[in-house]
Formats: sequence, C-alpha cells, structure tokens
Amino acid sequence: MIYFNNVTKVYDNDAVALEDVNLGIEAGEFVFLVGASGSGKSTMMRLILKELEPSRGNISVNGVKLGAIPRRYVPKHRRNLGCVFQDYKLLPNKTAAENVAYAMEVTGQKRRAVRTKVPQILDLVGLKDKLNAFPGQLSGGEQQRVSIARAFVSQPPILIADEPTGNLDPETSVGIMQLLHRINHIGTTVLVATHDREMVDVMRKRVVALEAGRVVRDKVRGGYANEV
Amino acid sequence: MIYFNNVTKVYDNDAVALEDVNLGIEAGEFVFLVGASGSGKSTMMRLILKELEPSRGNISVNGVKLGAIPRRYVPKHRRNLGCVFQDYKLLPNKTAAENVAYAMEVTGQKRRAVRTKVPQILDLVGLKDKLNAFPGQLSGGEQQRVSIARAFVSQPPILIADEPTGNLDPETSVGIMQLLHRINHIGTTVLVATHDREMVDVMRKRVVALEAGRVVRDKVRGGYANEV
Amino acid sequence: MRSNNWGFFLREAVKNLRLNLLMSVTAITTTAVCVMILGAALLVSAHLQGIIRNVGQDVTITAFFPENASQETIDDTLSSVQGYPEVSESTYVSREEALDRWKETFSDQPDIASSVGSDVLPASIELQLNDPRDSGAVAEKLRSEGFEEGDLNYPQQTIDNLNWFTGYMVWALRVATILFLIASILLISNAIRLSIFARRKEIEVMKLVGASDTFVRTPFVLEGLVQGLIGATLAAVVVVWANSAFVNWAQSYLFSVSSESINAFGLMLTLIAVGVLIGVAGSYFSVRRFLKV
Amino acid sequence: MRSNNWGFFLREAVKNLRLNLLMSVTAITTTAVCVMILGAALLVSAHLQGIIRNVGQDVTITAFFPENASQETIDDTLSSVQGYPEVSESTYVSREEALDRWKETFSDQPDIASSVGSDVLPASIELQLNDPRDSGAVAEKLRSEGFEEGDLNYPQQTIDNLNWFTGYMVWALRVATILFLIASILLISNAIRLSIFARRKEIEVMKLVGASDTFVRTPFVLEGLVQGLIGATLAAVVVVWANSAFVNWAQSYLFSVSSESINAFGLMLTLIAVGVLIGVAGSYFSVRRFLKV
Ligand SMILES: Nc1ncnc2c1ncn2[C@@H]1O[C@H](COP(=O)(O)OP(=O)(O)OP(=O)(O)O)[C@@H](O)[C@H]1O
Ligand SMILES: Nc1ncnc2c1ncn2[C@@H]1O[C@H](COP(=O)(O)OP(=O)(O)OP(=O)(O)O)[C@@H](O)[C@H]1O
Ligand SMILES: [Mg+2]
Ligand SMILES: [Mg+2]
Repeated sequence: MIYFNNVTKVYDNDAVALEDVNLGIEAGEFVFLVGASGSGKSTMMRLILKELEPSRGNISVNGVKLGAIPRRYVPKHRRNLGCVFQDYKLLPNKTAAENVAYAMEVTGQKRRAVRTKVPQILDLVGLKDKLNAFPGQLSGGEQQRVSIARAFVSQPPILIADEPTGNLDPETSVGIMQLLHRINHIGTTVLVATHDREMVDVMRKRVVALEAGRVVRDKVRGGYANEV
Repeated sequence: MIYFNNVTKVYDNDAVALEDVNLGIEAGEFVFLVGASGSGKSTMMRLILKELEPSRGNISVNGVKLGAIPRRYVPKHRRNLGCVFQDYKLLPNKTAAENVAYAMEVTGQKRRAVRTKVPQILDLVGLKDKLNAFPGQLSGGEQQRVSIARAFVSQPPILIADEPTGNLDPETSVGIMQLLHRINHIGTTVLVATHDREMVDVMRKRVVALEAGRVVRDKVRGGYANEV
Repeated sequence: MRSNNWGFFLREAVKNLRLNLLMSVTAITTTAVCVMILGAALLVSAHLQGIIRNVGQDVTITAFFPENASQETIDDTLSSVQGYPEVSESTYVSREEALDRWKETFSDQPDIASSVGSDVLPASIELQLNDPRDSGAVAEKLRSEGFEEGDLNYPQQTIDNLNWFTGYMVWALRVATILFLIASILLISNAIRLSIFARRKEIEVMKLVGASDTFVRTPFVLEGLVQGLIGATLAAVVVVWANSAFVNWAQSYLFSVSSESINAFGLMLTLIAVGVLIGVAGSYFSVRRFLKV
Repeated sequence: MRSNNWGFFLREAVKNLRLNLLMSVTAITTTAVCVMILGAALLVSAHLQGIIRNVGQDVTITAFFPENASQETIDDTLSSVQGYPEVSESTYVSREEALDRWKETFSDQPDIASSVGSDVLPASIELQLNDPRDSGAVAEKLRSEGFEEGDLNYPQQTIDNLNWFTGYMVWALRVATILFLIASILLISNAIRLSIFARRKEIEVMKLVGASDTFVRTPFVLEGLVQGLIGATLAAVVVVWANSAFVNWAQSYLFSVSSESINAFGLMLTLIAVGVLIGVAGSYFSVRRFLKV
C-alpha cells in the first residue's frame, strides 16, 4: 500500500530529515511510527500526502508512484488519505461540523449524507456538544479530535495520523486508539506517529522506529522502546 | 502566589469552562493541573495571564488583584509570568533564537545578555542546532521546546506551562520535567497542565484535578488518577 | 463538478464575506473609491469633450456676395448652401442688415458710423458648422459656387488652433482615463491580494484535505465578484448621482452642459463591469499563488 | 523606553519588510500609485491656475483721448498712467497708428478702408494689467485723469466672466485635490490595515509574552514609515520628472506654461510628507485595533 524506496529528504536549509528510508506497509496493516522529536516522522507523513517531494528515491501509495502524479490529480490522491495533522490544520472560519463536512464536500458527496454523517463522527470522538464551535472556541484536545474526525469521515482506504493524542488525556487517548483499531479492522491501512509509550506498548502493533531520519527498528508486535 | 477566589468563567457562547474554582498556590510550589480534555486547564492559564477576564470571582497573582490592574500595566504583570502555550504561539517571522530573545527584549534587557543567554537556553532544551530555524522549519516537538525556552529565559518568578510535553517523546519529556524541577528548586513557582500520566505519577508533586470546570481533587504528592 | 456545488460555493462565499467582515469592508471600500475616481475621470472627460464640441459649434464662415450679385444668384446660392450636410445653420445678411450692424457696432463713435453708405457693405451668408474641422471643405465648396477666396471669411487660424487643442485635450483625457484604469486595477487587486494573503494558510489546508484547485478557488472568486459588485455599484450610483447634480447645477448657473453626451446607464454598467471584472480576476490570480501545495 | 531600543525597533522593521516582502511590495505600490495620482492632481491644478492667470494677463484697457487733447495733456497722462502699479505695460496709439490699423483691418475691403479720414479715429493708450480683477480700479483712476466713461474701453463682461470662471475652476480643482487626498488616505490605510490584519496573531502573541503596546507598535509604525517613504519618494520622483518633461514639451510646442508657478522641490517634499504621514498614522491606528489583548 505505501512503499518508500531509498527515500531521502533534505530541506531547503540543508536539514536532513530522512535518509535512505526503505519501508513497505501493506494494505490493512496498523503501523506505529515512533522516534525522538525531530527524527522525521512528520516529514514521512508529508511525503505520503505529496505535500513535499523527496530529494531522492521514490514513494508509491496505492500502487501509484507519487512522483508521476500530475499536479491536477494530486487532490484525487489526497482523497484516498485521511490525515490527522500534528498541528490540526483546522479551518478557522468554519465550525467543528463544517470542518469535518469539508472533507466530505471535496469528494462531492451529497448534502444529505454529509448532514447525517458529520454529527455521528463528532459524537464518536466525544464532541457532540461542540458541533457549532469554531476552532478558536475549542480546547486543544477538542481541536485535535475534530482533526481526527475529519480524517476518517469519508472512510479513506489509508489513514495517517501524526501524533493524534498529543493533547488528549489518557482516557480519551484510549478511546481514540480503540477507534483507530476498529477502523483498521474494517480494512483501513493505518499509520500513526506517536510519542505515547503506554499506548504503543499496550497495543502491540508493528512499530517502525526512526532515529535522525533513519529507520533503526521495524518490529511486528513491538513496543515503544528497543527491547533486547 | 496565585489565588483563585470563587472563579467562574463562562465563554461568550455560554460554554462554562470554570465553575466556582477556589485554589491557592504558594510561592515556590510545583503544581500539576490535570483533567480530561476540555475540563478548563487552559482557561485557568489564560485567566492567570489576564488574557481573559473571569465572569465571576477574582484572581490575584503575586499579591496583585488582576481585576485591578489597569490596561497599561498588564505587560508588566505578564513579564512576571513565563508561559508555555499549548499551541506554542511562536512568532512565525522570527527564528528560534529570535523568538526566545523577544521575551528578554520586552523586559528591556541588554543585547549582550540576550546574545549569551539565548543559545544557552536553547541548548538546554536540545535545540542548539536549530537556533536560526524559523518555526515553519521546525518539527512539532522542536517548536514546543522553543516555547518552553522562551517561557523561562528571563527567569520569571512564576512559570505556567500548558501541556509542555504533548509533542515530545518520553525521553525528551523527562529532560524537560527535570528542567522544570530544577527551575522550581531555585524558587520559581511552577504550574504545569499535563496529560502525561507517567510523569505525574513519577514526580509526586501536588496535583490539582479539574473535571468539567470544577476542582475535584487537590492532593500534595498525588498521582495522575484518583487513588483510593 | 457536480451541479449542486454552486449552492455550496455561494453559501461559502457569503459566509466568508460575513466572517471576514473587516477584510470584506476594506476590499469593498477600496473598490468603491477606485471605481469612483475612474467614473469621475470618465465623466470629466466626457464633459470636457462636450464643452470642446460646443465651442467648436460657434465657428462661423462668412461668405460675402460680390457687389453686383443679382437677387437670383443670391437665392440660388442660398438654397444650395442650405443643402450642405456640414452646415447646421445658415443666415443671410442683406446689405441693409449689414449696415444696421455696422451702425450698431460704432454707435458710440458717430463719425465712423456715418462714414459708410448703404452701398459700401456687401451682402453675405453666415454659416454655422456642425464640426469646425469641416471649414476647409465648406470653403472649397463655396469657392466652387463662385465665391473668390477674398470674399470668404473663416477663422482658419482659430479653427486650426482649436482642432489642435481639442486633439491634444481628447488625447490627454484618454491617457488620463487609461492611467486611472490601470491605477484602479493595481489598487483593487492589491487589496484583494492582501486579503487573500491573510488567508493563505486556509487555502493550504483546503488543498491538503483533498480539495481541487477549482473547489478552493471558486468561493474566493465569488467573494471577489460580490465585493466588486457591491463596491462598484456603490461607486456607480454615487458617480451618476453626482453627475446629474452637476449637470443640473451647471445648466441653471453656468453654461449648457450637454447631458445627452453622457449615457448615465451605460456609464453605470461600465463601472460595475470594471469593478466586477477586477474583483473576479484579482481573486482568481491571487488565490492561484497559494494553490501550489 | 530605553534608548538602545531604537536600534532594535529599526532592525525589527527592516527585517519585517524583507520577510513580508509580498505585503511590503503591495503596500508600497499602493502608496506610490495613490501619491502619484495626488501629485498629478496637484500639478494639473497648478498648471491650470497658471494658464488661467496667463489668459487674464491678456486683458487690455483702451482709453481714447478726446479729439481736442493737446500733446501736453497726452504726455502728462501717459507718464502718470505708466506709474500705476496695476499696469504691466502701456502703449500709446497715435491717430496715425490708429488709421494704419484701421486700414490694415479692412485691407480686403478697400471701400471701408478708405471711408475714414485721418481725423476720425482718436489717439489712445492701451494698458495691459497684471491682474484683470484690477480693471475696475484702473478705469476709476483713468476717469479721475479726465477720461469720460464713453472713452474707456475695457471688456468688463469678459473680465467678469473670466473671474467667475476662474473662481469656479480654482474651487473645483481644490475640491478635486482634497477628494484625491481623502481617497489616498483611505486607499493607503486600507492596504496597511489589511497587511496588519494578516499579522494580527503575531501582535497578540507579542502582547501575551509581555510586550507593551509601544514595544509592539513601534516596529509596525516604522515599517509603515519606511513603506510610505519608499512609495511616496518613487511617486514624487515620477511626478516631478513627468512634470518637467511636460513643461519642456509644452513650452516648445504648445503654449507657455509657467514652470516657475510650480516649486518642484516643495511639491516633492509635500508628496513624500503626505505618504509618510499616511503610512505612519495608518500603521498606528491599524495596530491599535489588535493590541487589546
Ligand atoms: N520545513 C522545514 N524546513 C527545514 N527543516 C525542517 C522543516 N520541517 C522539519 N524540518 C527539520 O527536519 C527534521 C525532522 O522534522 P519532522 O517534523 O519530520 O520531525 P518529527 O519526527 O515529526 O518530530 P516531532 O516529533 O517533534 O514532531 C527536524 O530536525 C526539523 O527541524
Ligand atoms: N474561546 C472560547 N470560546 C468558547 N468556548 C471555549 C473557548 N475556549 C475554550 N472553550 C471551551 O471551554 C472549555 C474548557 O476549555 P479549555 O481550553 O480550558 O480546556 P482544557 O482543559 O485546556 O482542554 P485540553 O486538555 O483539551 O487543552 C472547553 O469545553 C472549550 O470548548
Ligand atoms: Mg512531527
Ligand atoms: Mg488546553
């Protein structure tokens, strides 16, 4: 489903974010991406989204080489990906419900479908009281949950989540992880970058660890830390 | 040092964020503020900063009633407070170093002092390679650490940190917490809102727990969860 | 694109106008002010051209008949001259009338007044032209009627000067109007660019969650359209109102301003079209800058 | 505020200008365009006033001497008239000269030309005035010299018309210039408001980390100052250059445009001052809106 072939990403200011990364994620997998702050997790996510281009190597998602997608087909590519951004990336002029609805509207879904689905999804992440609140009127964790809701509202085949529980209390975090687990169970490929050691240790999924831009560990049913 | 007297905060859209909160934090204390997402932690921080006014009740900081501070003395009040914001609030057009320096410059400190102190502080949070990177060129955790560095660079008597380790890996988090501990040891009053259960449980400081805007627990040397 | 999208886009545009009120108001005032200046330029230009045309109409050609011209010849000439398409008005001045005029002119100097007899001054026709630039052609025709060059009196110098001045003036007014148009385009699109710049992050986010360029752009373009429409309509109404107020005032106090020379309705439509066009194009190109995500 | 802060503020302002290049360029072009229009308005106004003044200088008063005036009286009158401060030029026209002129005027109509003898036309003095509005006063003085009203010939009607027209024109030009000034203020401060609106979050953050209003505002105001300075200077240079090009061209081809009537240096300074002032004030008030954190 997602393949990285010798991918290197060097930013404009010569910061090497990823170095020679090789990674294959098959359809239906659930993968945790762990690593210290600044090790390149978000960069990987942004490459998958084609927000950035790799400096070397190539990436393919869903059988398509990203480098070969022409500009006008990029939106189509992105609609196959649900993405929880580390900084939420909510639209400040839209309410929670409108933000979630937007992800359905870009795919051209019917208004009726949008109207019924959006409240359901927001209820699922515990925000049924905040449908009409603007991002500026939401707490950090609430914004994060709107971002999560937006990512899977249109049931994309791939879900990538960058630190989805960073601003959530342990209880809510568990709820979100269970949600991701359920989504994965119905066939969605899930990639989660996280610092939540407890969660990773408890869920025992495949763990890919980055260190300074290199994959240093890739273990099925792994834990957060290196276990000798 | 920080006193909340029957403080209630109702936002414009009738969202009740805090209800009848009474709390006293003495000089030199180290307090964890815990609670579910949306329970009112950030609202408390913003009230202390006088970014918001309470709907009822009053707050005093450093012996001064916040309601009585005239507008033009608000900056002076804020210079007594180091604040780590949940959403970092970095200036996008300034580099990491300039962002940190800004907090010193507003207090009118000498350029020489700024020049020597800023790199030291950024080194302390593990960013000595990122002095000249703009916030947009930093990873989430790196931005968070810049925000932390800015909060205590001018050694304010009070430090309030809203979720300072939400985007940091466990190892870096421990480093930051040790830093906060050291800062507290030299006399700074520290108030930390956090979801990091492990950290709270390990450090055994005073823990104030909020639930839907009410203080439901206040325990010296407490843990994250309610221990019966 | 699905047809029901248009409803969505319109709702988006209107919502954004309300939410970004400060920005909308700023863009609208900018459009209004620019279109107003442009409209004023067009009006002043039209009025000045009208006045210039008026001045031109006062040019007179006088053709003196020879002393021995028979009444028949005179009548023939008169009727043929009245058929010239360039001539708006022709007046026959008989010998007696010429003498009366002479006496009137020198009424305060009786010596001079009485110095000429009724047989000295010749009869003449005076021609008013539609366009002073035709005077050469009319003189030519008069010569072919049998008049000698010495018997024709037309202020070639004045006409030449006037033509020359009129030419420059019209040219200068056109240049000024075009410069104002360019300035308006620059200023309005600057304002739009700034207001979209303030929202570039939003555009980025929209693209990142899978919106196509068109999907992102359309509400912005509609917003630009509505802003342009409101601003330009306000301006057009003010300009047309000010114009009719001016024409009324001028006609009663000053000189006759040909109000027909300005088609108020056409002017309004032009101004509104210009405002809308700049709003739409400005939004389109400003958004495009930030779509490359 | 500490004195070394000014260095800090200036560095901040310059850095921000560079970093927000798109916004700076937009604000600068807006300022430049507006100041250019304003400058053009001032220039056109000055030139038109100059031309109007020129036209006025062509007004002539003619005073006819009585037929029986002795050469002595004439000489006395001439020398006293030449002392009038309102008179710029005086010409004596003797009877012979008057006759010559008469003959020349009617050279193509010998009957008329020969109809008056040398004793019919009176001698006269022709006076050019510095300011046509003085003609009444000068006529009064001439009457006190012994001239009768009937012997004085001054185009009171023309002068009145001219005064009246000049008055309106100058008034209209002033109104137009003031309207342009208001429009410029609106447009420039709109652009500044938008560019500061795009950075309102930054202002909020600055306030939250303890910056005083002045500390936040000063770099923005300096930025506005620099933007205004650059934009207005560009505009002023263009306007002054265009003016001198126009004056050169006009003087060689058209009519004499009094280039002294426009103080290019003063105009430049005025324009730059206006640009800077709007930039500074616009920034000041725009920032203030967002300081209330
Ligand atoms: N736009 C950018 N320009 C330059 N360097 C960048 C940019 N974005 C990230 N970097 C650098 O690339 C490295 C990897 O960043 P990345 O955001 O991928 O880290 P991360 O693993 O997501 O970290 P975190 O857990 O803190 O979010 C970091 O050192 C960062 O400073
Ligand atoms: N500006 C606002 N306008 C209206 N309601 C708000 C505003 N800010 C916060 N709220 C609401 O007030 C409540 C408390 O918010 P607060 O940000 O204090 O929560 P928190 O404890 O910091 O949560 P988190 O851990 O998710 O950051 C939430 O329900 C939130 O929706
Ligand atoms: Mg990251
Ligand atoms: Mg919070």
